[in-house]
Amino acid sequence: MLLKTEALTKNFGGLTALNKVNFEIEEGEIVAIIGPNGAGKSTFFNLISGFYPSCSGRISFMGKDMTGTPTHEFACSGIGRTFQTTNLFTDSTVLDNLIIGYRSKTKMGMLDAIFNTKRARRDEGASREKAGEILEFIGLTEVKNQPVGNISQEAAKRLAIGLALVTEPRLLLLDEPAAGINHGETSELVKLIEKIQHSGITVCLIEHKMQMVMNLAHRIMVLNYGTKIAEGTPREINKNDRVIEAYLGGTKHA
Amino acid sequence: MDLLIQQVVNGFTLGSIYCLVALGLTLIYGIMEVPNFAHGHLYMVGGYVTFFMMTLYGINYWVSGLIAGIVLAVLGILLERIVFNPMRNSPSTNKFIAAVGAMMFIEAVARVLWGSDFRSIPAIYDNVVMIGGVRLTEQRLIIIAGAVILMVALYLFLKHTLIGSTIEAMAQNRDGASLVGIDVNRVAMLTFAVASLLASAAASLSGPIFLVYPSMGALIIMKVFVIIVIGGMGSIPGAVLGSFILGMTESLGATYISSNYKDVIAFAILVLILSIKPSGLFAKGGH
Amino acid sequence: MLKLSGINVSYGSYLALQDVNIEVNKGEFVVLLGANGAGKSTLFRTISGLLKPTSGSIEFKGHKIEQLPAFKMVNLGISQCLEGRALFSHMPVKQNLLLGGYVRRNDKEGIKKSLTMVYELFPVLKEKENDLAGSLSGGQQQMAAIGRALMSDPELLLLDEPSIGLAPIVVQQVFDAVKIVNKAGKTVLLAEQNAHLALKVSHRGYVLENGRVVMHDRSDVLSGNEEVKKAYIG
Amino acid sequence: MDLIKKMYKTKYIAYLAVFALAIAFPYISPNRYYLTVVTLGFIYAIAVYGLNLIVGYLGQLSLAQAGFFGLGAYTSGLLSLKLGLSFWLSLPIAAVATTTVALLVGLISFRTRGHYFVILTLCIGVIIHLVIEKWDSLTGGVRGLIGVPIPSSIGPIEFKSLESQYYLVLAFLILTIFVMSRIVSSLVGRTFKSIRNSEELAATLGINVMKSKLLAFGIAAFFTGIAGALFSSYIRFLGPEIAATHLTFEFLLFLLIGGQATIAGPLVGTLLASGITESLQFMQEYRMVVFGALLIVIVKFFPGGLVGATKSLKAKLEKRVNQRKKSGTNLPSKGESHAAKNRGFN
Repeated sequence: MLLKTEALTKNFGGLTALNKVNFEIEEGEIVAIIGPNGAGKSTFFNLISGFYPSCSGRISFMGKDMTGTPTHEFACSGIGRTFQTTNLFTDSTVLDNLIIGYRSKTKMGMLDAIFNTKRARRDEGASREKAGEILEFIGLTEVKNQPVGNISQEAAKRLAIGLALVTEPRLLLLDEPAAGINHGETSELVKLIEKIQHSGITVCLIEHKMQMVMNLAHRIMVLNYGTKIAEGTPREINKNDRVIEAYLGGTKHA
Repeated sequence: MDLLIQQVVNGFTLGSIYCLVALGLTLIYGIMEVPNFAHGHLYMVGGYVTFFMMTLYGINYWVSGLIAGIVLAVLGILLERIVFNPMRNSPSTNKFIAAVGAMMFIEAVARVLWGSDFRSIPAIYDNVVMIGGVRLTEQRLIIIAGAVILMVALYLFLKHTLIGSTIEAMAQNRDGASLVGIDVNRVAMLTFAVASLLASAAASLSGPIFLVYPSMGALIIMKVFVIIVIGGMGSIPGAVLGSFILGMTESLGATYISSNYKDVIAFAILVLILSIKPSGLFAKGGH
Repeated sequence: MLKLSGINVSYGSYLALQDVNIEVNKGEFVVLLGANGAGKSTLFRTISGLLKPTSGSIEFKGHKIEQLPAFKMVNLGISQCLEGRALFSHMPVKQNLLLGGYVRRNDKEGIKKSLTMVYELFPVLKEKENDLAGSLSGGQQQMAAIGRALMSDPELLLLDEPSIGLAPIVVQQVFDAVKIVNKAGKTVLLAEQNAHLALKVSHRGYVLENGRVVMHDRSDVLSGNEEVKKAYIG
Repeated sequence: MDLIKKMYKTKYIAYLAVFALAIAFPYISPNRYYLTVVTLGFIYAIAVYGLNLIVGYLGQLSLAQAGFFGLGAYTSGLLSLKLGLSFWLSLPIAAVATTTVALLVGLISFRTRGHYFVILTLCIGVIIHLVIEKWDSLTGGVRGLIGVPIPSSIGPIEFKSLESQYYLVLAFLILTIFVMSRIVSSLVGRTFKSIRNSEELAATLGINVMKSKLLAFGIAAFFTGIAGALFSSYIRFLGPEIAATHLTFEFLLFLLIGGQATIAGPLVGTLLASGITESLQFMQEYRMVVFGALLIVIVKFFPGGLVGATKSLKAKLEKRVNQRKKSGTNLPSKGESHAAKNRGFN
């Protein structure tokens, strides 16, 4: 088991955004989290990526207790993530984004920088190499010297995934990767996600596009009002009454 | 015991002055999301206008204060139009720096025009009254009473008039304010006018006791920053509470700890508070 | 009544809306369907003047309005509820509603009438009129937002995803109320992801995908459409 | 490829020319007064380089810098006056002491964000200033410290003359610029810039934001401390006003005039601003009036400062030249015109 949450809970003021969620992610699978808007999906992501501290409950990753560790430790332990609103370093180029993404794997410090030591040059080289490798993987080599503001929305989505990949994660969390891109681009994205899984990285995604989720995911967790209301294979979820109710509001078939 | 009561009253006087300045600063912060560095300097200019109205033109103290208030309201509006409105969409650091620029500018103009001398607004209410065995000058009572009246007036204006409530509405949700048809530019000007008027009133009230000089703005603005950080930026009750806490601490601290370091006390409190609670004592979250 | 022709909106180099043409007639209830990120909110913010289009025109009752600032729209008769509601959360409900009538502040009688009307539409707001808007439940907040928008006595009501984060039963209530408002003569343009319910209450619908209008038709036709079913109904 | 080589060559020649000018300055300076002004400008520039790292590269508006400058100056001044330490010992001690205090300050202030950070650092600056002013028995209070000794000679090299002190300061300035340019062009500097861009994103990429911030803060304070120590042995009189926030604001102005987040900016801005005001005596009275207004104009219209403005002008010219070259064969592609628009936008 790669990631495990036990009774994970988060309150904002008086509002319980996530309520005692138990969930497990196995190594190598693609898991999807679905649910109506405001169901707590992003909150769940923010907790398991260490972006917010949880209020109660436990998170363990590869057997290690991660509860209460700072954000950057999550990334260093191998959890990479993207954001719903594509989050990039907007005043740098595509390549520079990826280079900084590899920073946590490099060791050079201030003195290395000042004296331009062997280690500094080696780290610099390794970062560029890794960035190039990822560029190739996400298919953005051609625009590598473009400022991020100049690339298309779809390329920006790829870059955001690339930025998470460059940290060499074991588990990749994708928050609505297909929001705002069209049909053709979505199927390209599906291919990319499958490619990521084949390269040995476990993927967990939040997505609204049902068709995509049903095709891609091995397992689905459904959240509603911060609680887990169902979990299972796409086929099981499709038939689950509680899920249909949550989505359609009582009337089963229109 | 008498000394203690005396110092408590002094603390109240000081707190009243801080409060009038802090209220304006917190109102401006609410709608602009930028601590207005130049706010203390509006207080300073208010002091000078009152002083010159009285000494040059021989105008009555109260009328001078009123004229200063109006002049400052206009200055406040100009400041909003020339500096803050054009910077509205800039990064917050840039807004901050622009405010610093405005501050340097106003102080420098004051120095050029009026020199660096200390001046004192002529005191007309310097009789001493005895209340419960404590000796008080009338002016101190006037400061406290004046501040309380202005605070109540501000409260009524904000809570019980539709125009006043637009200020709060804009602070709470700028988009929401636009959507109900509130002209956010006009509200911004109104807020600067009200805030500057309050600062000017603080200077007119305190002028006969404290002196008037070009750098008086720089010191009070930092004290008032401390206050709104303690009270939560943008919070009105927080500003009132923070003002009196600081006024009292300074007054008692100067007597019982060290008068030499009394100005350090305010800043030390702030460092202490923010070391323990990085988002301020009464933070609403955010920012 | 409202006519958008060839609207383009971009953020930097990202084209959020491309050549959008939409028309809403007086008295109609029109729904705008689209997934997250399809451009619904962008479109609404453009109509209400919070965003400026890069090209194209918006006409309201024959006047070009695309360059007007947001606060002037209310005077013309367009009132909007934003996604996220944009309430004044530290103010009592009643104060929120009264501010909704800000543009007719000299018409004391009219405001009183509108307030009564809003309270009739959403009795719970009357009960909670002295509570802070931020303390209400999600559904009540949505009602307060709609109520506030109605206080300016608009001719056109824009509603951006009122169903977000609400329980199905509450969504039903909200939609029923909007239906009543529409029947009372107010034109409504509603943006929704929740196609199922929205198509039930509306007359016509537009489907927005990646910033383009890909389909528009009568609501009953749309709800029978296989593609729409697949994409928005599940 | 050729173009790039040529560009490097012109840059190289430009650097050499500036360096030669700096070396020759004491001999071509029309009078001793200019030499004093430029030396002082260099000292301030070292401090402004520190501020540049924090404000320009890390994106945090710290207003405690004059406090650190004063701390460095007083530490070095007191050590040499009261303990008779040589400048060569008091300078490094001052730099280390300033860094240590700064790290403590950073530990507290970097837990806060946004406006709280700005106000907190401002208040810490004020505390340092007030303590220097009030601690009469140690610092001489408002009277200040008089007669800080000049740097003792190293072997045959003496620092009695203005020229020799100029070269001493120049050496430290070059060292500062060298270290700063190495840092900002390395991965360490990229880390700072990423934090400026988005702290959240940097943290989710595994960057220890707090550690990086402290590092930048520490380096900045180190050089500010050196600048303070140089100031004390050069001016030889210390008053509490060198730690006042006014000086922080002036540093900030120098930085913005020159251009934040550039390597040449701090030097250009400091020399220009301090040089002009010092040489035009009639400006003295109106100096701050002009500076205040200038600060507003700069942040509004030229947030990149002089160096930034020159860079974007150069980019524009290059683009025009390139387009003219291309227009013979084909029209500029759509992507390019888009790119141009975007750059203007940022």
